[in-house]
Amino acid sequence: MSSFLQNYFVSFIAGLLNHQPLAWILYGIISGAVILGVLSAYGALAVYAERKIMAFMQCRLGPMEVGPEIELRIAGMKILPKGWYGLGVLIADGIKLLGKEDTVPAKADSLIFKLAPAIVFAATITSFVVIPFAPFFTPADIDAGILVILAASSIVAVGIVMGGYASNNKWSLYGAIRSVAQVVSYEVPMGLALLSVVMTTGSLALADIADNQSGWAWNWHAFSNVWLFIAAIIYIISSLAETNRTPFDIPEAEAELVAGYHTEYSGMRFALFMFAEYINMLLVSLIASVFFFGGYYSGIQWLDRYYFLGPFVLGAKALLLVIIMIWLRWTLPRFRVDQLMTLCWKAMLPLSIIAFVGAAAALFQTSLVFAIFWRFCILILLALFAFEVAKGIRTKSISRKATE
Amino acid sequence: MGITVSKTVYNQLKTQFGDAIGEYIETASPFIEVKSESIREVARFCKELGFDSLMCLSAVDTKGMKISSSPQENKTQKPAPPKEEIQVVYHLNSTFTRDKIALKVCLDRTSPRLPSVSSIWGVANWHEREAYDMFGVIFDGHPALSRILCPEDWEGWPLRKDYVFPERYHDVEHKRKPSGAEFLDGEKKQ
Amino acid sequence: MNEGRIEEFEDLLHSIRSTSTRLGESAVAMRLDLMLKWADWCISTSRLNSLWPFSFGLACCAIEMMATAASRFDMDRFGAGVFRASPRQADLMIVAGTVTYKMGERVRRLWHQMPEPKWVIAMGACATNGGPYDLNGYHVMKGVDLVVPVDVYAPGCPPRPESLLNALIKLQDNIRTGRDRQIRAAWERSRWSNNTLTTAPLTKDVQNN
Amino acid sequence: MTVHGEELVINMGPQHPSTHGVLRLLLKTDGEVVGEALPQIGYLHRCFEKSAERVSWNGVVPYTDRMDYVAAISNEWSFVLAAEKLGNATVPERGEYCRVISAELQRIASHLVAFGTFGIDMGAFTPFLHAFRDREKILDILEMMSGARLLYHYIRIGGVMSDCDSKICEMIKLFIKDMRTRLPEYHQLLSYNRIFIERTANVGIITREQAINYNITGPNLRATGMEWDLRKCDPYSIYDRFEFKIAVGTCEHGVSGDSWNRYMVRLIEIEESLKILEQAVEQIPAGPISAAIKVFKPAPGEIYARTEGARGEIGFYVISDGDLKPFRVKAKSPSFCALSGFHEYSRNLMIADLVALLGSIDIVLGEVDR
Repeated sequence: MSSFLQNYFVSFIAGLLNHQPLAWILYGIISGAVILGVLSAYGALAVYAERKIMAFMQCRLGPMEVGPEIELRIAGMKILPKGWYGLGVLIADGIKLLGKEDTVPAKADSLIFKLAPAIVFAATITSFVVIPFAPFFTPADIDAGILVILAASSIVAVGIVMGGYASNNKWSLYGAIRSVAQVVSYEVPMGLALLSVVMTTGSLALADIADNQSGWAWNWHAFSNVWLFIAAIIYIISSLAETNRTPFDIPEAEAELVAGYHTEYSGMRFALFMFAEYINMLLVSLIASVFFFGGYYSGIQWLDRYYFLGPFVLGAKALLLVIIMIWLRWTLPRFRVDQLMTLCWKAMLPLSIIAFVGAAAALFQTSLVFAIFWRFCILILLALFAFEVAKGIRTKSISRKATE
Repeated sequence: MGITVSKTVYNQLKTQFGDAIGEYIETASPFIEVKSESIREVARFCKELGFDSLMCLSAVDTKGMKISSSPQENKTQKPAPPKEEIQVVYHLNSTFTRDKIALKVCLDRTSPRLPSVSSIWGVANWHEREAYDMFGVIFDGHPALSRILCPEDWEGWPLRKDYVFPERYHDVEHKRKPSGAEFLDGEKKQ
Repeated sequence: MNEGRIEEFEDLLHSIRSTSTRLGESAVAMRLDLMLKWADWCISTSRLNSLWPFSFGLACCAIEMMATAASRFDMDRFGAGVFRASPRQADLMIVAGTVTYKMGERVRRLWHQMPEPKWVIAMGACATNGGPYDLNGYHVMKGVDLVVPVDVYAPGCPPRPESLLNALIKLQDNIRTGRDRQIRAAWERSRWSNNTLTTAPLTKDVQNN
Repeated sequence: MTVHGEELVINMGPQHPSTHGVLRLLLKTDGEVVGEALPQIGYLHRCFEKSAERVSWNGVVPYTDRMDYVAAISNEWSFVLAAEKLGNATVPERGEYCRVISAELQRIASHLVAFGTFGIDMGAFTPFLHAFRDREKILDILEMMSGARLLYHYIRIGGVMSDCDSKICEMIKLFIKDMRTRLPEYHQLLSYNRIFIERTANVGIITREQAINYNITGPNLRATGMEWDLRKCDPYSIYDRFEFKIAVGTCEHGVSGDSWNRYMVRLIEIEESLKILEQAVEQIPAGPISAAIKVFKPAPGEIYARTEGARGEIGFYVISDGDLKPFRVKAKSPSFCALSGFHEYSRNLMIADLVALLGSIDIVLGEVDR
């Protein structure tokens, strides 16, 4: 059912061309181009968002003067002031990086060095084809979609190792080694967290998983069951490690490894690495939304009739998670390598196993009493969190009042 | 306080080492003269006395000094310039009693050489390397006596009074000549 | 030193331009030239709006450089706020502080590691001509332009953040008008561009990098 | 079971984001563990001692500024103190107060830089900018006092350059009030962050014996629990008039002498400096700010004078031969001493810990190489 739109589209083209395989190829090219275009726009915007959010967190303004020196007025109304809030950096950074000299260190393994960013980028992009963007629309509706995602995200690590090794730079090598250790470790709790959902749903296809969460927001996996709530948190934490974001950014830890595995990369190759990182952020956020936060369902039952809202709902959820990732990056310090491993193997892995077993147990208890009880547990957890936050805000406001 | 402490320490040192200890010279900050051969033993003894930290180790080149910094014994005489020599001064501090003393060793200017105290105070290691780098003072028994601030291939002892500045270092001119004519010409031609 | 490290893209532009002039004053050539001008404008505008500085502090001026990047002055407003620790990813080297002979060859080396196009701002009196260490500094290089080409000099000891911002804006103007290439070419013709401090094989203690 | 592979020699610096300048560390690593870290210095050797021999007594002061450029006034004071002791110059009361005010402001500014850069070393970028935002306020005050933002040349032989008038005092009072509310924010942001504590507590321990052996002074020594502050232990100027505590390592997290305690001592010292500032601004008497010295020409003699700078004991060994220029000036800088034992206390740390150790020692390379 979920591939209804896709089949409709292909048969439409096949009808026009009277050639079935060609229609599939054309469909692949078109959907790939659309995804790539959307992702490019997103990548540029994410860099801009990161710079702006970072600046606001640091009492700065961020890019301001970088843009057209004329105001944007629409019907006499001033929409954007001079400099357009620095929106020009979106384009400027891109063109500049394209025009930079493309250096390959003299003693580097040239072929692998050049291949690495492409592999990282391609592997990141690949996963997008199995994401269900709307009901009845998944670019490539594969039954084992989750396996594609897990496989592709492992290939990213291979690309990073290739880049770090081929650079012939000791700091890069360190970054590469750290990256492998990190990704290999964090895939275990991450996989278990995803498996809990797969078990609950009974399907490996992402569209089925999303469809399982239709209706009101408490049907979302994260809120349906306390075990899956824990799994969701574990997934979000390990996805930070997966994307090399603070506090897990040890493969490119600037204070320790200069720039980590991409120390020797310049120009477009570096841009590809950076681009892949931001896209990866979006990817893990999309997966988190699909698996735990209702996918393309808005959580309001009567809104879900409007299928065209699907991509926007999913996008909004994912972007919210991306913004949280940016927020975390500019707040938290970074872990040390061994602490990262300790956290993974001694805290997150046991917790994810517990969540997995719990989710399995919850499958047998489908009565209303239990359904209410699990959600009550989640409410308590959320309330505890809110209390902590409120405490923090209160101390801050007290200290502010003391000034006045 | 400082002066009396120095005096008692001087007396202790004098009884312990005899001839190796030179004069006790009283200035704004008094110091004790020590013969160069026995500086390590004296230093070790001072550490046992409680002077557990070496605040500063400095070398001085007295060439060209107009009037000696130590007060003249005979006030009626015209103040005379001191002997041309290299001095190494140790400023010690006690973290228990909060006392300070200073030891001074005078060395021959042509081949300054004395035992190292880096085994007694860890900090002396780098201070001695610096003294070697700047004055060419050789510390016997130092674990790795090499230049510390200047590059390895630097010539001369920069802080000696008769040091002549190099013309150029590795082909980079030391005194900057008026900016290269060809540079300006090139800009005009463009 | 002159290893012909000019960007391939610009080479391409020049070759197309020369072909177009060879074609004569045809309408196609004029249209092409206009397009190339527009492309040139696009590229230079992008470059000047995205000058990523190299986080490379030498001395006192580095503190002021940090202050320039920090909240009150905020270099990021001009798109120059992404400090990269790796020379490969930086466009702009701000030589913030005194360059000594020991450091000079490293500065040159880092400059070589930066990919073209690259620019240098000499920040402060020391980087300009030795500053307060001009007379008695036996170990101080009298200006960083003895080893790397300098685009803009920021005066002051240390320059105020405003002064550094001014230098940045000057540099942007230079890139806009194409003057930066003239400066670079003039420096490469000068006698400073090849001295043995930087062209000689590196001494032993540097090689184990 | 342990596996030992080949040793990897790796160069950290002279250009590296966390070496705080142009320090070069030669690391011999086995995987992530650093067996030995040998500091190589001299990349910023600016010939201070040679220059000082060739300029007038007052002309040395700007050069001392450039030694420890993060806390310039402490250096000036140390040299000026030595010169004044040699030349028997007296400083008027108000001048002393101006000196205390400027030095304490400078100490806070320096510790704020240390706080911020240590945050960057630990991967937290935001505290750095918050610290610099507050530092700008201090710079405003110091700029009103001296006319410069970073290197002041404010303390002259016999007094200070310009007055700390009532308007500046008002600004300082406002600043004190402001800063007292900022400190809890800093603690919230960094000091008591779980990850930060994990990273710094029990890491890079400098024992008291090591500290005394390598003559480490200032916050780094006090973090080992030792109450050693020259403002109390060897009082100079008018510090005996103010009530303040010597900040020592609290050991709230970790053991004494580790990175977290070294970091914390600095933040406590900011509070103590605020106390001194508060009292100084209240007590400041009327009168001249500087003794009228036309030509400073001290009698022949030699002296070692020391003050408590932001990084520890700054000492100047000055020899005069009765000339208009000092005959020899030797500067003893706390960072130089702290770095000289680095190979010893950096043994068997991980690379990330090495960064924590180096950041918490808070060196300034201008002072190490001079």
